[in-house]
Amino acid sequence: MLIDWLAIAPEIALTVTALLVLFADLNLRGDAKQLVAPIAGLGTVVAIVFTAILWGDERATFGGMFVVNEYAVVFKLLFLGALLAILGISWRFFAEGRYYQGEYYFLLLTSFVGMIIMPSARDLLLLFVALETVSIPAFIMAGMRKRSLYSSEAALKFFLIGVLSVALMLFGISLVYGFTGTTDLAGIAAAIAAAGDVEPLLLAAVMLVVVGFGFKISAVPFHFWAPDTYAGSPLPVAAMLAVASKAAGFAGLLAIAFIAFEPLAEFWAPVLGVIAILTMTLGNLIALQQRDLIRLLAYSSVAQAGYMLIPFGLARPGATVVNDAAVQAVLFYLIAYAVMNIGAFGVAIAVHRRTGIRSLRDYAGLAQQSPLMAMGMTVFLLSLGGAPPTVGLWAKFAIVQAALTDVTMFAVVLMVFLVVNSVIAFFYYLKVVKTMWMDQAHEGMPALEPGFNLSLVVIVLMVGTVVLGVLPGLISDATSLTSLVAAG
Amino acid sequence: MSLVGPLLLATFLFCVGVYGLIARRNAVLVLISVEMMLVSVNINLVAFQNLLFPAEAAVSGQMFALFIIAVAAAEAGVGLAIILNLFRNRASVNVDDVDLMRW
Amino acid sequence: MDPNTAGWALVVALFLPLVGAGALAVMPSSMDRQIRRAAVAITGVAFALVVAITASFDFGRSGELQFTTDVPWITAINARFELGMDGISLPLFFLTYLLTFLCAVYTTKHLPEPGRPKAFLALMLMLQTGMAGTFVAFDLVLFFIFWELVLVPMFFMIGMWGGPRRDYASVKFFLYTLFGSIFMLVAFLAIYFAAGAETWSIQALSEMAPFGTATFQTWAFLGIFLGFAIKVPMWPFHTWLPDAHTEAPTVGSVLLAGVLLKMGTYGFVRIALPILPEGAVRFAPLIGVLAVIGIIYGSLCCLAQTDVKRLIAFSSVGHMGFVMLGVAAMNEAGIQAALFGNIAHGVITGMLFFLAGSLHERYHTREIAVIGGGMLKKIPRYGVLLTYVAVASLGLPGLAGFWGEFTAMWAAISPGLGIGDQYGGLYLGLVVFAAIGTVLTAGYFLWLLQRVNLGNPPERWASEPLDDVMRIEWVSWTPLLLLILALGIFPVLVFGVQDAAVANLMGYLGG
Amino acid sequence: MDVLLEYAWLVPLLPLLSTAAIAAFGRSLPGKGSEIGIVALAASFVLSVGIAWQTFTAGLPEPFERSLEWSPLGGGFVFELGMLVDGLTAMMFLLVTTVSLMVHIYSREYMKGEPRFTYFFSMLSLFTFSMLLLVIANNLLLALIGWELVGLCSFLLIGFYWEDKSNQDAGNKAFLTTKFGDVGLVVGIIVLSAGMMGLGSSTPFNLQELNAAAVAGELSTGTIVLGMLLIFLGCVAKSGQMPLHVWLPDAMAGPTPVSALIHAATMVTAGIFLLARLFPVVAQSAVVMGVIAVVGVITLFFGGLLALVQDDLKKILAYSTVSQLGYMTAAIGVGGYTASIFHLFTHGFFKALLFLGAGSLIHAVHSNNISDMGGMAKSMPHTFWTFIVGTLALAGFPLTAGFFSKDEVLIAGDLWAGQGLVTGNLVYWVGLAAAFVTTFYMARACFLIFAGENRSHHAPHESGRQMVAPLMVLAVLSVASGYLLSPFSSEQYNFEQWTATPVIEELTYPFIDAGGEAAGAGVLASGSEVVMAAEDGAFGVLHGVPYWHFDLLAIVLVIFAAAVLLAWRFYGRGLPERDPTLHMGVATKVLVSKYGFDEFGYRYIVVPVRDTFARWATWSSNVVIDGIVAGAGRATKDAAMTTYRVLDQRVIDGGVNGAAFSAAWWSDRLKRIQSGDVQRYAAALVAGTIVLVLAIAAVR
Repeated sequence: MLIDWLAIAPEIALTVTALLVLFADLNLRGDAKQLVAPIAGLGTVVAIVFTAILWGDERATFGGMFVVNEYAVVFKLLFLGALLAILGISWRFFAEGRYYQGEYYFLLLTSFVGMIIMPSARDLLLLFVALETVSIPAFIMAGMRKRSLYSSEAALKFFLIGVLSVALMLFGISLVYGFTGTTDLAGIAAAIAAAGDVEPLLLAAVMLVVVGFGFKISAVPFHFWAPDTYAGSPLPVAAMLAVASKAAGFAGLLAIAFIAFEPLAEFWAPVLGVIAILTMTLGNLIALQQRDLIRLLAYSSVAQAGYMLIPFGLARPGATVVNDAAVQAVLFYLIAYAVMNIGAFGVAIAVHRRTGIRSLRDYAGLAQQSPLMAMGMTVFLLSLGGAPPTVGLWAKFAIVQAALTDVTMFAVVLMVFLVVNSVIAFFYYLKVVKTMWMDQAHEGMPALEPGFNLSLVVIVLMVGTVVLGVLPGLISDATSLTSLVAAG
Repeated sequence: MSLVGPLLLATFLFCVGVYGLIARRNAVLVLISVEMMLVSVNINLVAFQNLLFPAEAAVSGQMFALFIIAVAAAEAGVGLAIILNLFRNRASVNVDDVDLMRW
Repeated sequence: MDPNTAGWALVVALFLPLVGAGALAVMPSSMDRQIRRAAVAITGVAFALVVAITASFDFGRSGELQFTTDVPWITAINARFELGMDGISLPLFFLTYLLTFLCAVYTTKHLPEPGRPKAFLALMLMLQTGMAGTFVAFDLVLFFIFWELVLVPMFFMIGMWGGPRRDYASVKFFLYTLFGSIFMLVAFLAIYFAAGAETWSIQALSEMAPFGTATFQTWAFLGIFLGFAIKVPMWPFHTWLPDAHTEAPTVGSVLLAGVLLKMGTYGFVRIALPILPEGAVRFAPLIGVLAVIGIIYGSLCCLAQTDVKRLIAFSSVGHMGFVMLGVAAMNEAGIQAALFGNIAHGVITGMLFFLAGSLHERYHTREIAVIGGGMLKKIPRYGVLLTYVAVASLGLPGLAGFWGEFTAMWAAISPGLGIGDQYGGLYLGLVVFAAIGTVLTAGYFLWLLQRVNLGNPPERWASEPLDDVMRIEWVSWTPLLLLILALGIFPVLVFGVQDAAVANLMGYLGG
Repeated sequence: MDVLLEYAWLVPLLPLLSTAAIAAFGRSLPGKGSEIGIVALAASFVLSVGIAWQTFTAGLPEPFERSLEWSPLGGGFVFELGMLVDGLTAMMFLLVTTVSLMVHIYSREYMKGEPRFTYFFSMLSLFTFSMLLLVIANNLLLALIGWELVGLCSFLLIGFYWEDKSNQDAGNKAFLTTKFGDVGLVVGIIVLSAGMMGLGSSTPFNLQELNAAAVAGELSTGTIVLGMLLIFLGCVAKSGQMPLHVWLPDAMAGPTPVSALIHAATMVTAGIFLLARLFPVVAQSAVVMGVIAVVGVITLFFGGLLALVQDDLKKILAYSTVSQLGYMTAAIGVGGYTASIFHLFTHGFFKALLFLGAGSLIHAVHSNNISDMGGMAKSMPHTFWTFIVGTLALAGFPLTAGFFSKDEVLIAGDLWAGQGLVTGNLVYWVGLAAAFVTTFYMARACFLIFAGENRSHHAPHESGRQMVAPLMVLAVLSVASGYLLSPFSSEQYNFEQWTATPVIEELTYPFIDAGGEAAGAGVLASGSEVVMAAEDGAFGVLHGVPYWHFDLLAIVLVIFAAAVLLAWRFYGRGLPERDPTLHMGVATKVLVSKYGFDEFGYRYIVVPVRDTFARWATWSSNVVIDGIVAGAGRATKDAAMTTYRVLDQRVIDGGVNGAAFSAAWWSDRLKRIQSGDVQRYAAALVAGTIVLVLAIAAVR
C-alpha cells in the first residue's frame, strides 16, 4: 500500500526538525547552541505551512488509520501555534537557566509530533502510540532541572500516575478489542451498533479507556499529578502540559467518545457530565486557597478542563446536531484556552525568571514595575474567567449554546454549575488582578526584563484574546465547519 | 482452548500490578508492578486474537501487543532514569519521601 | 445628517471614547495636564457629535429606529452588529455623553489618591463606550457584550481610586452583577433557540413574541429578571449598591448612579417586556411589590445613615423603586414614568454625588455628625446647591424628580394588560405605600439638610478656611442644575420624545 | 370684553418673574430687591382687580378656560398647562394679590436690617406665584404643583431664622405634616383621574370635566367617596383642621408678615379652596359631606378654646385661624359653598390685618407676649384702632365683614338642619358657642394689650408709615368686603353670583329628596328670594341676596356683649398684678368676695370654659396629638435603625457574604486531599476508576 506523503507532511517536518535540533546540539559548542531555538522555530513554521496547505481537503492513509480533514487541521494548527508560543516563552528561560536546552527542544518537538498525530488518528493503536509519544518526552521534560528536588519529584509523580493510567487504558483497550475484534474506531462503532444489547463489561472497558485520557486532561479524580508537576517542572514545560498536552488529551477523547463509542453515548455522557461537575467545582474551590500563582493556575486549568467536559455530558447517540455542537464547543474552548493560558504562563515566566517569585503576594504592584505584563495578566485572567470583551466569554458562550441546542434537565443542571463556578472562579482571578494593580509593591524588586520573544508572545496573545473577544467569528466560523461526521 | 484461563491470569497479574503500585514503597518495585500490568494487557490481546478472531487479517491484537512491548521498554527506560535522578538528589528510592509539594 | 442613512454617526460616537482611551494609554504618564485636557477634548467631541445626532434626530418618527447600522458579525450564531436609536434610547444616550463629559471636566481639577489620571480617564472612556453601547445595541449578543464591558472599568475605578473598603466593595460589585448577568446570558440563549435560532435582533424577537410555552416564558423571564434586577438594583438585590457607591470615587459614583443603574431599567423596558410579554405579565405584581418595598425600605435605611454619601446611595434604592413601580404598571404611562424617572434620577442623584464628593474634599469626612451643620453660613453657595438638589430629589413639583414619581403612582393605579382585573386592590395598596414613601423621602432629606446646612457651624470648622463652590465645579455642575429645572418645567422634553417609541413597545406587549 | 381674562396668566407669571429678578440682582438695588416685588405685585393686583370686575359684572357665564397641551403622559393622556378663570379664581386673585401686596409693603419696614432681606422678598414673591398657580390651575395636577410649591415656600419661610433649632424643627414639622396630608391628596387625585380615564377622557385631571362628570353621576360612588376623602385628608393637613393642625401654631416661628400672608390669609385656605373647586364632586356623597362637616365643627370649637390660655399673641391668632378655618370647612360640609368661600374672603383680610397689627405691636415691645404689653392704645393709636376693627370683624360684630360671612355659615347650617341633617344643627349651635369663645379671647387679648399700663421694658412708639398704611387699607377692607353679600348688596351683582358657576347652579344633592319646602344652602335666603335651581324638587344650591335674620342677629349681639363684658370684667383694667389666668384661686376669692353674680358667672361659666375645657383641649392638642406625631417620628426612626442594622446588614448582605465564606471554608477542607503522596494519588485514581465502572454499570 502506498503512503500519502502530503497528508503526513507536517508530522514529517516536525520530526526532521527534532532530529536536526538533536544533531545540532550534539555538534555545536558554547553559545552556538543558542541556534537550536531558531531551528526549532523554523521547523515549526514549515510544519504550519504544510498544515495550512492541507486545509480544506479530505485525505486518508495507512489504511484509514490516519485521516486529514478540517477538524484535524484546526487541531494541528492549534498545536503548532501553541508550539510557537511555547518556543517563544522558553527561549530566554532555558538559555539563561543553563538547562539542557538541546535536549529540551528535541523532546518538546517530539512530544508535539505525538500531539499533531492525535487528531488524525482513527485507530486505537495509533491513538495509543500518539499518546505515549506525547507523554514520554513530557516525563523527561518535567524532570529537566536535574538538580532540583522539586523537578525530580514532579517527574516521578507525573510518570507514575501517567503509566498507571495508561496501563488502565490499555487494559480497557484490550477488552474492547476482545468485544469488537478490531481497533479501528469506525469499526468498533459498527460492531457495537451491530451487537445490539450492551455488555456491562464493555461499558467498564469504555470507562477504562476514558481514564487514560482523563489523566491527560487532568479531570478529577485523575488530576492529582497536575498541580505538583506544574509547580515542580520548569515553567515552560508546565505551560506545555497545561495547554498542549491537555488539548491532545481532548483530541483523543473526542475521537474515541464521538466516533468509537458514540453508540454508547447514553451511558457515558452522564458519567462524563458528572466528572465535569466534579472537576470544575473541585478545581475552583481548591484554587481559592492557593497562594502560589503556578498552583493557582494549575487548579484553574483543572477547572477549565471541567468546563470543556460539559459538552461531553450533552452527547446522545445518533443526535448529530447536538454532538456536532458539542464537538465544536470543545474545539472552540480549546483554542481560546490555549491563547489565554499560554499567555498567563508567559507572564508568570517573565516575573519568575527575573525575580524567582511565585507567591501571589509578591505580585503586588506589578502594574508599576511593568504595566505591559500586568495588563497582559489582567486580560488573560479576565478571559479565563470569561469577562468580555475577551475570547473567554465566547468560549463559555459556545458551551452554553451547545447545552441549549436541545435542552434537557441534565443540561440545565450543568448550566447552573457552570454559572456558579464562573462566579467562584472570579474570586481568585480578581484576587490576582487586585494584587497586581491595587497593592503597593515591596521594596527591592528587581526590574522585569521579559526579553523580546516573551514580550512579543504576550502582546500577540493579549491582542489575540481581545480581538477574538470582539470578533469571535474569526475562529467560530472555522470551528463550525469542522464536524467529526466528516472525519468518521 | 478456553478463553477463561488466559483472562484469569491476565486479571490476576493486573490486580497484582495495581496492588504493587499502590502498596510497595520502593520505587523500583513500583516500576516493576507497572510492567506487570502491561504484560497482563499483552496476554489479553494475544489471547483474544488467537481464540476469538483467528481469521482477522490485520492481526491487530498481536500488533498491538508488539507495540505495547516496545513502548513499555521505553517507559521502563524513562522511569529508571527518573528514579536514578531521584536517588542522586536524595539518597533514597523510597516513594514515601517524595512529598515536598502538596496542597 | 440624515437619520435614515447616517448610521456611521452613531458608530463613531460610540467608539470614539474607546479609541480615545487607547490614545490616552500611549501618552506618557508625565504629561499629567495634557492627558486631562485630552480626555476633556475627547469626551467633548463625542458629546458634540451626540448633540448633532440629537439635533438631526427625526422626532416625528421617534417610534422607529434611526441611525441604524446592521452588518453581519458572528455568522456562526447569526449574531449581527445592529445599532440603532429610537425615542427610548435617545435620552439615555444623551445623558451618558453629557455626564461623562462633565466628569472629564471635573477630573481636570479633582482626582482622588493615587492620582494616575491616565489610567483613570482611560477607564472612564472605556466605561463610556460600554454604557452608551448598551442603549443603542439592538442585538442581544451585542447588548450583552456592552453590558458586561461596563464591569471591568468600574471594578478598577472602585478598586484603585476608592475609599478604605475598596477591595471588598469592588469585588462585591463585580461578582454580584456578574452573577446576574450570566443567568441573563443563559436566558438570552434560551430565547434565541426558542425563537428558532435564527436571530438575536431585539426588534425581530419583539415582533415574533410571544413564543415558547408558558413555563419557558416564566423561566426565561426569571433569568433576565435576575440580571436586570441586580443592576437596577431592586430590593433585595441592592446590597452591592451602598458599598460600591460609598467606596467609589466621586466620578465613579456619578456614572454609577447616573448611567449604570439605568441599564437595568432600560433592559427591562427594551428586552424583558416586549420579548417575554407573558412572563412579564406573570412577574408584574411581584416586581411591583418588590419596588414598593424598595421605596419604603430605602427611605427607612436613609433615615438611619450617618454618612452623607451612603445616605444618597440608599436613596437610589428608593428612587429606583418608583421607576420599577412604573414598569410594574405595564401600561404606556407606566413605561413613560419609568423612563422619565430613569433620566431624572440620573441627573439628580448624579449631581448629589458630585456634591457629596466635593463635600468630602472640603471636610475630609462625610459623617453628618462631624460636619455638624452651618454650611449655609460657612459655604453658602454650596449649601444652597445642596438644598436645591435635595429638594429636587424628594420629588418637588417643578423639578425633575416629581414627574417620574407622580406618573409612576398614577400609572400604577390602573395597570395594563389585564393585570388590573386580577390585582387591582394590590396595586391600589402599592400606590398608597409608594405615596407614604414620598413622605419618608421628604423626611430624611429635610433631616439631612437640617443637620448639615442649618444652624451655626461648630467651632472646629468655624476657624477652618473652607472654600465655597469653585469655578471648575460651577462649570461641571451648571448643566445638570439647569437640566433638573428644565426637565421639571418641560417634562415634554423626555415624555414627548419617548411617546411614540413607548407606544410601539406596548404594541409588542399587546397593550 | 374677555381680553383681560385672556391675560389672566400674567397674574401668577409676574410674581414668578420678580422672584427670579430679585434673586438675580436684588442685592445690588437700593431697596435690596423689595421694590421689584412690590412693583410686580402691584401690577398683578391691578390686573386681578380688572379680572374681578370682569367676572363680577359678567352675570353667570361658563368659566373661561384656556389650555395648551404641555406634555404627553403616555397612553394618549395629556398633562395640560391651562387656566380656569371664574368667579372663584377671580376672588382668590383679589384676596391673594391684595394681602400679598400689603405684606410686601409692610415688610419693607418690618424686615429692615434683617440678614437675608433680599432672600425674604424673593421667597414672598415665589410664594405668591405658587398660590396663584394653585388658584388658576384648570386641572388637578397643575393645582397639585402649586400646592406643593406653597408648601415648600411655607417651609422655607417658617425656618427663616434657621440659626436656632426650634425654628428648624417648626419648619420641618410644618412641611412633613402637610406632606403627610399630601399622601391623601396625591392618591385621591390619582383615584379620581383613574375614574376619569375610565370615562375615556384624555385629560383625566381636568377640573371642569371632573365636576361635570360628577354632577352627571358618571363617576362611581366608590371613586367619589374614596377620592374625595383622600383629598380631604390633604385639605385637613394644609388648612390646619384637627387633628393635623399641630403644625400651624409652631409655624408662628416665622417672621410675622409671613404668618400674616401664608399662615392666616392665603396658604392655609388652600384646602378650603380646593374643596370649593371640587364642591360638585363633594356634593355627590353624604358620607364625604358628613365627614367634612364633623371635622370642621370639632376644629372650629376646640381650636378656639385653645386660644383662651395663650399668652403669645401670635399663638392666640394662630388658634383663632384654626377655628375660623373650621368654620369654612364646616360650611362646605353643610353645603354652604358660598358661605364658606365668602368667609374665606373676609377672613383673609381681617386676619391679615390682625397679624400685621400684632407685628407692629411686637415690633414696638420686642416681645410676643400680651403680658408684656398693655396701654398700647395711647402710644400706638393707629395700630390700636385698626387692630380693634380686625378684632370686631373676627368676633363677628354686626356690620363688619366677619358678621356677614360667619352668619352665613350659621344660616347654612340651619338650612341644612332644615333637611333633617344633624350636622346642620351641629354647625349652627357649636358655631354660635365658638363665636362666644372667639369674642372672649379676642376681647381678653385686646384688653391686655391696649388697656391698662405699659408693662414692657421699652418705650413703645407707633410704627412707621410703611407699616401703618397697610393696616389702614386692610382695616377698611375688613369692613367693606362684607357688603359684597349683605342685605345691602344688589340683587344682580353680589358675591354669590360672582363665585357661582352654571355647574354649581344646577347642582343637586342626590342623597336629599325632600321635595316640598326647600331652603338655600349657599346664602342667607328664604321665602320669596329663593329660586329653585333643580326642577325635580330635590334640595339644590340656591341663590339670592340675604335679608335680615333678626333672631340670629339678636343671639349674636347677646353673645358678643356677654363675652366682651366677661372679658372686660377680668382684664378690663389691664393685667391684674395677680393674673386670674394663673391664680384663678385668688381670682375666685376676689369674685366671691364681691358679687355673688360674678361668682356664679365665674364658677359656672368662666371656670369650666376657660380652665377645664381649655386645659383639656390644650392637653389633648399638645400631649396626645403632638405626642402621637412625635411618637410616630421616633418609631419611624427606630424602625429605620432596626431595618438597616439587622435586616440589611446582617440577613441579606450576610447571606451573600456567607456564600462566599462557605466557599472558602470548603476550599480549605478540599485542598487537603492533595496530600503530596504519589501513591495516595494512585490509589485515588484507581478508586476513581472503580467508582466510574460501577457508576456506569448503575447507569445501565
